[in-house]
Amino acid sequence: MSDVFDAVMLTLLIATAVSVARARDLLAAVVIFSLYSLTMTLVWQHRGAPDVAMTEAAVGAGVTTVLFFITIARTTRREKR
Amino acid sequence: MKAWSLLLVLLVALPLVVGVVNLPTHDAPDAPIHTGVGVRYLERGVEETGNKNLVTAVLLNYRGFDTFFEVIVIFTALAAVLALPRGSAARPGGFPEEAAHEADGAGGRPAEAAREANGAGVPVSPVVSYVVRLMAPFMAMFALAMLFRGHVTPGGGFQAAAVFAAIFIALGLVLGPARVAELVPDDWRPWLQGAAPLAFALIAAIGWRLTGAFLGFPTDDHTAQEAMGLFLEVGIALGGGVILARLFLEMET
Amino acid sequence: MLLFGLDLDYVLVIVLFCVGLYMLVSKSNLLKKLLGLNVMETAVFAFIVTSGMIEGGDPPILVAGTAAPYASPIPQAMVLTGIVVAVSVTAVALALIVQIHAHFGTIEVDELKELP
Amino acid sequence: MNGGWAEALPWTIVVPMVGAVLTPVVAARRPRWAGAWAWAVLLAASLLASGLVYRLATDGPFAYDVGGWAQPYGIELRFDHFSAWVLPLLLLFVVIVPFSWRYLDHVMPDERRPAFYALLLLNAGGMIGFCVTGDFFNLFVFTEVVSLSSYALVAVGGRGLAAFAALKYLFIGAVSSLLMLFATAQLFALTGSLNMADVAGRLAEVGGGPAVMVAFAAYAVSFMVKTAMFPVHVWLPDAHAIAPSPVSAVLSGMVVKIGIVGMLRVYQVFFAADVLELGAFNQTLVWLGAISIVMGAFFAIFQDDIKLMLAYSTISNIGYIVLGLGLASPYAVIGASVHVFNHALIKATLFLAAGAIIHQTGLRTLSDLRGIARRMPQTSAAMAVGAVSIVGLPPTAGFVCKWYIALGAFESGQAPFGFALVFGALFIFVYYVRMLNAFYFQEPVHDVVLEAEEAPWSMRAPVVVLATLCLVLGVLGGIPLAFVEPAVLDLLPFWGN
Repeated sequence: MSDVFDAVMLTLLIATAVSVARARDLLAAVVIFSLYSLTMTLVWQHRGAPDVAMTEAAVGAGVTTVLFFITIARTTRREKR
Repeated sequence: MKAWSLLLVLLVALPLVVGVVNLPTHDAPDAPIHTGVGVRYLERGVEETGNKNLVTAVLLNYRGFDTFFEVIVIFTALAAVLALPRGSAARPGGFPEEAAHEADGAGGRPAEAAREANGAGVPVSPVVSYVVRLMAPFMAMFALAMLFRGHVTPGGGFQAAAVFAAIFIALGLVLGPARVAELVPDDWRPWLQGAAPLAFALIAAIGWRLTGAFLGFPTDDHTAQEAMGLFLEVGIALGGGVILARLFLEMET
Repeated sequence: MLLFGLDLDYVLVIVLFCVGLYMLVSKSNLLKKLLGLNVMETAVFAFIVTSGMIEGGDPPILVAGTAAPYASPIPQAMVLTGIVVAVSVTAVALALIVQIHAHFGTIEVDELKELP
Repeated sequence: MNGGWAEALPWTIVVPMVGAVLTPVVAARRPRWAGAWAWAVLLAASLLASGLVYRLATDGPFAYDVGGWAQPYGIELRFDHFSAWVLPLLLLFVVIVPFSWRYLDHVMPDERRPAFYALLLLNAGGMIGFCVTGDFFNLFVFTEVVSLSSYALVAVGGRGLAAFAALKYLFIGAVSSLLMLFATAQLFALTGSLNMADVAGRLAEVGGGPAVMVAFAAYAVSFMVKTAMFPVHVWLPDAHAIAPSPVSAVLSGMVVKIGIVGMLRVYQVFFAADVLELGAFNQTLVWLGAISIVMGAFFAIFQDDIKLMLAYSTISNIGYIVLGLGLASPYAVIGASVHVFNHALIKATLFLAAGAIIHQTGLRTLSDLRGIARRMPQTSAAMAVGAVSIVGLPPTAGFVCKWYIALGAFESGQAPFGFALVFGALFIFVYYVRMLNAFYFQEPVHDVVLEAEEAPWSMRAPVVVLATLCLVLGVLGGIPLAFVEPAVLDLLPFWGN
């Protein structure tokens, strides 16, 4: 069970990280990045670090994402090539 | 460009991989990390600090000095954002230093136009507004629970700070940043945003008086210890929350 | 998790680190670069948390219902500090990016370099 | 452990930090009070620091256990001969801050002053902490305080280009900090401890190996970025040139040195543990240092902007220090350690003098500033003293260190590098001669220069004081050399080679 969970999570981590890199729409990239952070949160919760998991969920996924949103609203949403 | 980037990444990756695969296996109970200084924290942490949550014990007691400067780091972020020039129009009369550099710096496209094109500033739907205002007190209670139970359960000052900031930010999105900024009176603001470092400095001085060591906690008096710890947590939650919220407000306006 | 004698968790962390580094060096968009930096930071935090794990361990919270072995509390405290530092750096970087956009009207490094 | 002047050790770090937090409070009504407040705080901190140096001079190195925890369970602060650098550092701040009072008039509106001075104090406090901490993770935290405030200080003066330079600095700096965190985590995984002395002991038991090597390399690269050595120097010129001049003086003179201090700390640990063969690494440092010297000097020659020229000259001087460390012979290392201080002094003189000229004229290129010495004789004279110092001509502060480093090169049988050093000095000579020639011997081309007035006294006094110190330390150059000698001789047996 644990191994299955690990395998799924680790795959998800790599998938989200690569999608952040590939997304052209910056808003989408930020949303995927928060998904990446949240996946990380689950992994840490699972591995005996609930404090870190909560902080990452609140600060890493929450506050950081909001700050990115504001910046995108004030700058641009498309990544040019 | 792409190829060079890949090459650089590989160049960095190789030594890192060599480094990590040669570390002791991380799960093993006899790894140095589980036989080093951590042993004492696990064995005597509760007795020495009164915190059942040893992460809190490490953060506030054993390595409180790190946490002191961690809250200084987020204060630095706020000072940094406040020190940056604001607005997009060049100041009439100008500052020579700036002008000398940037006289030829391409008259920027007005930011406002870009903003409208992105659809920012669209009014929030009434349902969202209602839900946010309804949720705010509950979120605040959740934050307080985290704050005051941080020594026995996961959570603590920083997590509470982030939730407090989230409340501010959510309200800011619904009511507009100006209304939220009014929640904190101008006279209090400089004190509140420095609450965390100031709490640390105060506790450090008190600890100095009580135990003779900077930031020392009286290990034999659990009540005093708990009170000091709680004071720090409240300071962190308050100061951290105000700073994170202020960062949002400064960037929004 | 061990595979072919390699500590897979650690290697995965390095992979994530490299994805972030690649974004940071190859992307032209400043926000994308900053996202890359954040991916790297999270990867390093994952490395630190992983290093403090123990086989079958509980969180280092000594209340009824948990039993030894416990995960090491120090790496967790380090990561908590690291997360706060990371969000501070991100906030400053975003404020700078807003300024750059307000002044030049673009946040693509390619275009910024071509300006006179 | 604790007791006596050692009690002042944590407060020396905390006073500037809390001073920074209180700056917005103090200056809530009158933003211009922030400058005076910052100056008072720095003065208080330097009093504490002189107490520390006094204790060091009488009793030798000492330590302080924060929170009273026995080591290695808490955080330890250590004050040794390399930490003594905090005193000159604070004194330089004390001179630079009054200069900034008037200078900021043309850089930012008054309402942003409290935030600016808060950043400056945080920067100072972070550097003090960095120099005295005896704990690897604490070192990382202080690095972040210093770096984050530096990024912001670069950007305070301008909009577009300044923000871009600051962001470039931020990206590179953040990666280097991350490498440092990674190395710290790796050392922790290897030894289970974060206290430097304890890590050294445990590493000796664990022995060497690829993981130890990678941790060392990660630290080395991280600190190289912070010092802006040759392959990773790209962030420095723009950032240092575009920052307001007092900030340039702080960044170029002091902030880049934390990389050197950090390197010395890591050396202390890894050499005490005796787990690595560092001959090859030292040789690399020697080469990179030599390349930095020549390259920095070479690019400086082609700059028309004075501050850009000074920024490139920083790269070349960092090259001298790194070369000295890499040579690993007593003379060279002593020379390099003292040059950390002397270069800070000289660079502060030059940047402040350049700042005074820019403030008075609004011009910043050599071709525009021709003939400025006629109208601003005192500032130009200070600039000339700084220039002579940095080239390393005899009666000035720069001479002693460079002479020691050159002696060290011959002493360790690496004569070619001694010649590289002399050659680099020649290059440097060329561009400073070009500057002095423009200032003193060319006809003014700009009307502003013809009407320029000497800077106000609050800007002139710091410049003159610093220039005088450059001369005084040239004569009394032996004092700092004698001061660091015991520390270097303690360290050297482990140095490899």
